[in-house]
Amino acid sequence: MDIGWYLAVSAIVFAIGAAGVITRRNPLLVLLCLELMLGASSLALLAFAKMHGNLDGHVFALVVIVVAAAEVAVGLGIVVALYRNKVAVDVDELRELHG
Amino acid sequence: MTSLVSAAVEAPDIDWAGLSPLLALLGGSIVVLLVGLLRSRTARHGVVPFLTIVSFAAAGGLAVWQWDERGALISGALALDPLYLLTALGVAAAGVAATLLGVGTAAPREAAHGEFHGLLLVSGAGMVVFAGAQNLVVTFVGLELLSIPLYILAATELHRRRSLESGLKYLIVGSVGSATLLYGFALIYGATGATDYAAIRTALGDADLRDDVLLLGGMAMTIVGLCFKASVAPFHQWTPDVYEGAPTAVTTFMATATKVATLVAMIRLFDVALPGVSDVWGPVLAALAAIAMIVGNVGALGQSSAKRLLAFSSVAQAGYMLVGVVVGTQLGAEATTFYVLAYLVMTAAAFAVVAAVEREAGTDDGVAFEGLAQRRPVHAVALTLSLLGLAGVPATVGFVAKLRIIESAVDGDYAWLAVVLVVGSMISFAYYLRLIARVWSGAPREAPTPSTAVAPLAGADPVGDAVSGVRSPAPAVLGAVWPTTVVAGIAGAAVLVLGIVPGPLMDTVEAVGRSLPTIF
Amino acid sequence: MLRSYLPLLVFLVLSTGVGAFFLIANTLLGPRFKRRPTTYTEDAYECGLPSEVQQGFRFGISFYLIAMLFLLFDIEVVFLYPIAVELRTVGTFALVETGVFIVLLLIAFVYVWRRGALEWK
Amino acid sequence: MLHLSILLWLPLAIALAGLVVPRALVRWVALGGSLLTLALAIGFLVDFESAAPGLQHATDETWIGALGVHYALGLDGLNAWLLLLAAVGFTFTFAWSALGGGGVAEVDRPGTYYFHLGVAYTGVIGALVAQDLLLFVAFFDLMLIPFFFLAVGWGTDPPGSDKVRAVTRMVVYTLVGSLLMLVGAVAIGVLATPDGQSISFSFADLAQRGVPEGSQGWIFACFAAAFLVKMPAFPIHGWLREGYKTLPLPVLAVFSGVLSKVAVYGFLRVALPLLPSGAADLRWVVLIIAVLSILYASSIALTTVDARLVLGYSSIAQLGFITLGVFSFRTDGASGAILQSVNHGLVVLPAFLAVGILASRAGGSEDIRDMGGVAFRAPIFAILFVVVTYAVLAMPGTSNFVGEFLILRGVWEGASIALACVAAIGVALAAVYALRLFIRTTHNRVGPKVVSRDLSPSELLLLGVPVLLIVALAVHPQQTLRASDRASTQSVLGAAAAADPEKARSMLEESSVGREAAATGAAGAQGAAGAAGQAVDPTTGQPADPSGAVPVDPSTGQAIDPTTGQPVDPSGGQAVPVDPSTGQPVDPSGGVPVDPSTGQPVDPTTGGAGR
Amino acid sequence: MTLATVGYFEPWYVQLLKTLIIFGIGFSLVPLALLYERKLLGRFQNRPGPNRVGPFGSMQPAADILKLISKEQFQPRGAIGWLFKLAPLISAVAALATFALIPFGRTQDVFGTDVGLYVADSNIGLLLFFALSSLGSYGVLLGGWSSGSKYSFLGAMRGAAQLISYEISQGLALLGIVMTAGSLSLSEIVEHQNGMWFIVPQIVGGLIFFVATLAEINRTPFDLLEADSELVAGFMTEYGGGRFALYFVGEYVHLVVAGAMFSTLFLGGWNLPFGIDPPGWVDPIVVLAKTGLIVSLIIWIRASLPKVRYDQLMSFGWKVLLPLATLNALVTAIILVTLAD
Repeated sequence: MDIGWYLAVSAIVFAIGAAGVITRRNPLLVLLCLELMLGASSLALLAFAKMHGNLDGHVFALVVIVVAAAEVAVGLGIVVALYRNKVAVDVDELRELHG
Repeated sequence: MTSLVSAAVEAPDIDWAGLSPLLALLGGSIVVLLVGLLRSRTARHGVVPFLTIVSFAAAGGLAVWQWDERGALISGALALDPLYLLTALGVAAAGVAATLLGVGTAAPREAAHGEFHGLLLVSGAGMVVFAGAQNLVVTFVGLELLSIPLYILAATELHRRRSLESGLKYLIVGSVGSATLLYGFALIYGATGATDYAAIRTALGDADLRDDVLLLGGMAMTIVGLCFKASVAPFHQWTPDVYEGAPTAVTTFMATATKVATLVAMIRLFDVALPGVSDVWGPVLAALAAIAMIVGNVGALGQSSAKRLLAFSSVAQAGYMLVGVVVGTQLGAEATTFYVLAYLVMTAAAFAVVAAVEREAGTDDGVAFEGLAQRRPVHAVALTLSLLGLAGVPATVGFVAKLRIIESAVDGDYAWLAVVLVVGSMISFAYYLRLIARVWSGAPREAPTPSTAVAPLAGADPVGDAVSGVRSPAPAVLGAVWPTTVVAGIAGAAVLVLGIVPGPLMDTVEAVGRSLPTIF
Repeated sequence: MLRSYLPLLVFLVLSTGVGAFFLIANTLLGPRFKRRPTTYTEDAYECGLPSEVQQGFRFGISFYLIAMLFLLFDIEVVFLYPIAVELRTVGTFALVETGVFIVLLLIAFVYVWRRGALEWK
Repeated sequence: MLHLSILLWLPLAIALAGLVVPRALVRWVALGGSLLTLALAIGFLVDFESAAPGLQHATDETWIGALGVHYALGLDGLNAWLLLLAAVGFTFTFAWSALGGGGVAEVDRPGTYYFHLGVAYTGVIGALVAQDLLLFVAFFDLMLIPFFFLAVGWGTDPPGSDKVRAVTRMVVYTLVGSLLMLVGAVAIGVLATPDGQSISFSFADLAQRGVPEGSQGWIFACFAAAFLVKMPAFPIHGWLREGYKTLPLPVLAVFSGVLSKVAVYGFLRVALPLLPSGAADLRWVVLIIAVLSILYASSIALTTVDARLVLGYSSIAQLGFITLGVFSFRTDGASGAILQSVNHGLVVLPAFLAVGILASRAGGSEDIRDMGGVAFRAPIFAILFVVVTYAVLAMPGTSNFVGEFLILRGVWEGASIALACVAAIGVALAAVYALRLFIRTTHNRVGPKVVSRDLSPSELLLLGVPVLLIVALAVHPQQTLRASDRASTQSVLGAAAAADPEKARSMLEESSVGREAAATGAAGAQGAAGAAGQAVDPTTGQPADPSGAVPVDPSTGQAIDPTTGQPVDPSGGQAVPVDPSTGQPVDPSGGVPVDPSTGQPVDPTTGGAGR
Repeated sequence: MTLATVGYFEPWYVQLLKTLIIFGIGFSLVPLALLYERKLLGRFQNRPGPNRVGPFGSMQPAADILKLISKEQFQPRGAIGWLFKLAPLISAVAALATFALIPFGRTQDVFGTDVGLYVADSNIGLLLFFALSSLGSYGVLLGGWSSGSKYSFLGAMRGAAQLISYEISQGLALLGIVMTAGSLSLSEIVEHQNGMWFIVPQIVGGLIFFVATLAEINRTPFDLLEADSELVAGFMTEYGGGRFALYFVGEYVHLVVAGAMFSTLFLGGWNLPFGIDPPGWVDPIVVLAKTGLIVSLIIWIRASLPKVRYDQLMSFGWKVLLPLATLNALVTAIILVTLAD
């Protein structure tokens, strides 16, 4: 299969993820969208690994999986802590800080 | 898949001595984590910070020990060169400062001492990896190893909503940056077929990839991702919020060590892997640097919170530091390295004072600094020196650093950037001086009592500090002040001494330029 | 290569078909009422008590904690599999790596245990 | 040769000592220290040989090797008298602060106060004696910072604003220029460095290497911005009103009297010699700014009712004159500028003290409408003040008159007659506002709150000594001129040659200092022009005089008379003697060998730097 | 009679045919297992079990299913409609799909064509197994969550927590096998047990896997997903009719697959002990027999053991099985490498 298709899919998924991060309010959904972005990158890496016929992309993708997991774990932890502080979990309502 | 399972794997060479700074940090983090589990209060409150400092100091010491060594660690994954060792030194210094500033504060206590300090050490290790990486994969690993603990650390004050918010914000923005960077890396890999910096350089030399869409897109996304990390405008929006919300000790570490590691990694990536296409990324980075200088300095003008002010100033400073990367010369690499180290010292001093004020007044608002000169002269002098240094006044290390940056800019045909830089510095005087004026004028105020009591403790997990069976009562003060005095005093003195006698540090940094033979 | 997964695909289609058959057959065979179902049939099961269920209830932290622990340890498993396959080919180096990895895993495990994350509440 | 270092660091040492000695002793330690420094400065001046070329008491150590920054100090005709001015100015301020009087009570937190003054003192001396560009820039920036702290800690809120805002504005304004100057300085260093050589910022090296002509324009603009803001000049004086109102009077006296002169010195030391063609290109911009400054500031000084600001705006006007003198690109103009700098500094010190005394008699108000009739019971004060006033308005007979005359003559000859005429209006206006200030404060109807009493002993001392100095200088201005003539000629010559070679030649010929100095200066001029790489003969690769007025023989590299075609001594048209032993052409005036490959005479001033 | 080389595949019609056959066998095992369990439980409890419908009650499963699919379909007011309907389907499909991975014998020569006795022999078969069985937990989670009932919801949360907790141990327990066999392909693993079944060297791993599997497929003593005593019927509380039947099907397919997988991984698959080497057509029978044995064992456990408490369940999984499985992997690795040198 043409490498372009993989890249197209990965680009689309990445774009969906990025759009989600920007537009979504619920931090859990934002985390999911982040996963999409990382997943898209993995796909691109694997496609390129196939194209170049070396293993670097595979190794990279494996690393990305772990990173994604760690990020989600941390993200969940913070979201839970926010829940416990009886905070509305909506990124738009994180207004305590000015930005 | 077939290739994956049948690929021959050979055991890589590992230079344990060269790796030792890294190992000291990682090993330290494990020890600290486990010691933090002990029941004894002394162990958790005293031994853990002490061991943390020992680990950081050991990492720094080992880096000095390895100073004359050159080569590669783990089959070329990491470079054993001055950049790597200087980063280890810088991170060690920042780590010691952050640990000291954390002594007795709420953050380590709420995060069960071991965790707080262990994460600090792991993050430090990540920075060293990030700065030493010679490979896209290792770079990414280092980046995440440094970032993820920082996300947690930012949120360690579990009962302060701002802390949690800042952690979540940092996580989301940081992860977006990481993902973007990763995609950029993927595209660069796609364009060149290699993840190794040296191989990428060779590939770029072999084929004319100047107009390759993959490479251009990859570089663009890489730049964006790195700029998120280094908080270069316009990717800086998270910085003030996170700096303000995170516990000050963590902010100190974040502001100093992260900057060191990120800038060094940028030097390495752009000047080692991608020097051949510097005419492509150079103008882009230059524009970003200029934007960062302006946005950071203008943004800082309206801030009353000292932490936010320093956050915006760090955006501007990131812009200054970027100049050395932009020009892509040995001179530039040296200038940026020198600036980064100078910045580390100055910022550490500033944040130490902020921490002290925060402990006494319960807030970091500018008003709380009034009369500091009478209350705490050492802090006042240290803050003054560090802010003057950040502004670039002679006789501070900031002046020499700025001098080098300007020199490299003029030398690298980016004189306009130097002009933008000084215009930015000029704006920066307005807010630095305002804070300094607050410190030195104003009625000497009695040290105000902390405005808010800290909520009772418990960890994120169901047990929290209850592991020990001890629930500490809400503390009356937010921690002792003496550690901040130590940090502020030493860092403030360093700002002055290095400003008057910059020779030794400058000679040290010169080794950086020599160790990067790929650029001129 | 992909052809070898063709039977699996067919298998999946078949099982989905059978599953769908159950659902459809139930719709066809089951009694149907002309009128709208009463409120009582629509109530969630509460042993006869009035239903107090609302959407969006929360649940214990422990579940989140388990989810996070799972994420982390499962990733460890993911890492161990590739090296397990190649363990004998690579030999001592892989053993040392695996050893270091597992020891780190155990340290993390001890820490988590000691901090009480494994106590179900 | 550590003498200059001692002079340089002594104030700082005193400042640090002030931090540790008991509170009651601080001011005496500070005063003693400043007197010691003054004595040392006088010693240097006495030791100074006006006739000797080159730097005296030179020191040269490497400071930052990697950057080519040297710790190089030296004394010559440009800075010797300014050094004395600085010492006098700071001693005056120290004494005023320590002794009190003129509305100044005992300083609170004296340790820190004198510390900042000491740092400023060191900064000013450093900027004056630095012989390395970056060292100069560093001290130039540094000397300003203590004034920020002095204003914040001991200043007063100006009307309608607060002191932090005001002083921040002042510092930001002045540092803008300074930072631009930093860029310019680095640019000079980098651009002047030939390939393969290490970078150096020493004035001597820079003068020899020269900056490419194309870059000189913007670099000069950077420097000019720095110096003009510091002076300040007309469109960029926004910080002045509030800044002057904020600073405590003793501090303001030294700020106005001494610091602005460092900017003038900067033009003469850095901007003109190193960037001759840039200076020539932008000469008219600066000249017009200077004239506008004179007219604008004079008219404001005429109308303002604030005694302090009268002096402030008169300073702008005076510095406009001084700038005119510098940019006349003539020896007399530049010497006049230096003389006038010293004069103005000396005049401003007692003038501010007088304002302080007046204000203290008028219930603390500095509004001249609240004063008046102070002389009623204070004849001594009135006498001393009138001397100061005469000096301000440059009465013939005062040294100020000599200075202004020299400047106007320089402008007349060197720049434009029209400009000199317009500038002369400023002289007339000065008489009006100075007399207005004097009359309305000391004579007229007694002000509502005025309590007229004569000077206290300390006030008498403080006012008397500067007045004596003014008188002394009026009697004997030649000392200054003799010392500065040679150096100022060298300083402006490159720029003069770049601007108008004919005038440069004529200036040398009529120079009052004599042939010897002229010869040295001419050599310097040619050196500067050649080193700047302004025009390199394409066939020979040798630098040619860009102006064409002093053509260079391509075969020998010697200057040739355009009319006769014979090699000439640029100073007097005599043939260049050749050293019989080496065959090298020798500069007849000083036996300085001329480099045969480039045709450049080895500049005796730069050659002397290492001594 | 050789092992299929990687990438080998039969003509498409053969593939289709064998898929149909294996699906048929697999699916017909569901009522069989159902009946077998009820009969066996009856015997354990000293009663006959179902004996009315058909000869010896053999038509009981058919009657059950018929009854279920002729019931009224309803869903609670708070339910999320499409998820509520989809969830049981996921559960059943995921369970059935795992069946496709089990190798029933060596490659046979059937009418001149080499036919692999499996639906799909992937070189990452083990990973696929984990992937597909994890999908099953979605069925549980979504079903309970979409019901809009608190019992369902709590049951689902608990169920999901239980499933993922034991999945780690399950994965770690198999590491020893993977190391020894050096492959993730199920048929290669079976082939590797030609001399010695893995249950002998990997007895610890086998036990852990067995226990974890019990929890994974929701059998006593770990059938906390239903938790009749506290949570009515756990995540299935709101289900009835055909949808409930699907969950039911999924559960029994899981039972059979668990048996088959354990025999494949630890009991040597189609290999027989003591060097007995029967002709190829016996292979499936051997596999099925071993599967039956394990299924019987699981039913026996159900008949004998009481249910554990939920906290006991979790701590057993995390505090006993997980470290044990990790150590097992470590020890296996050390032994393997030392022996190789």
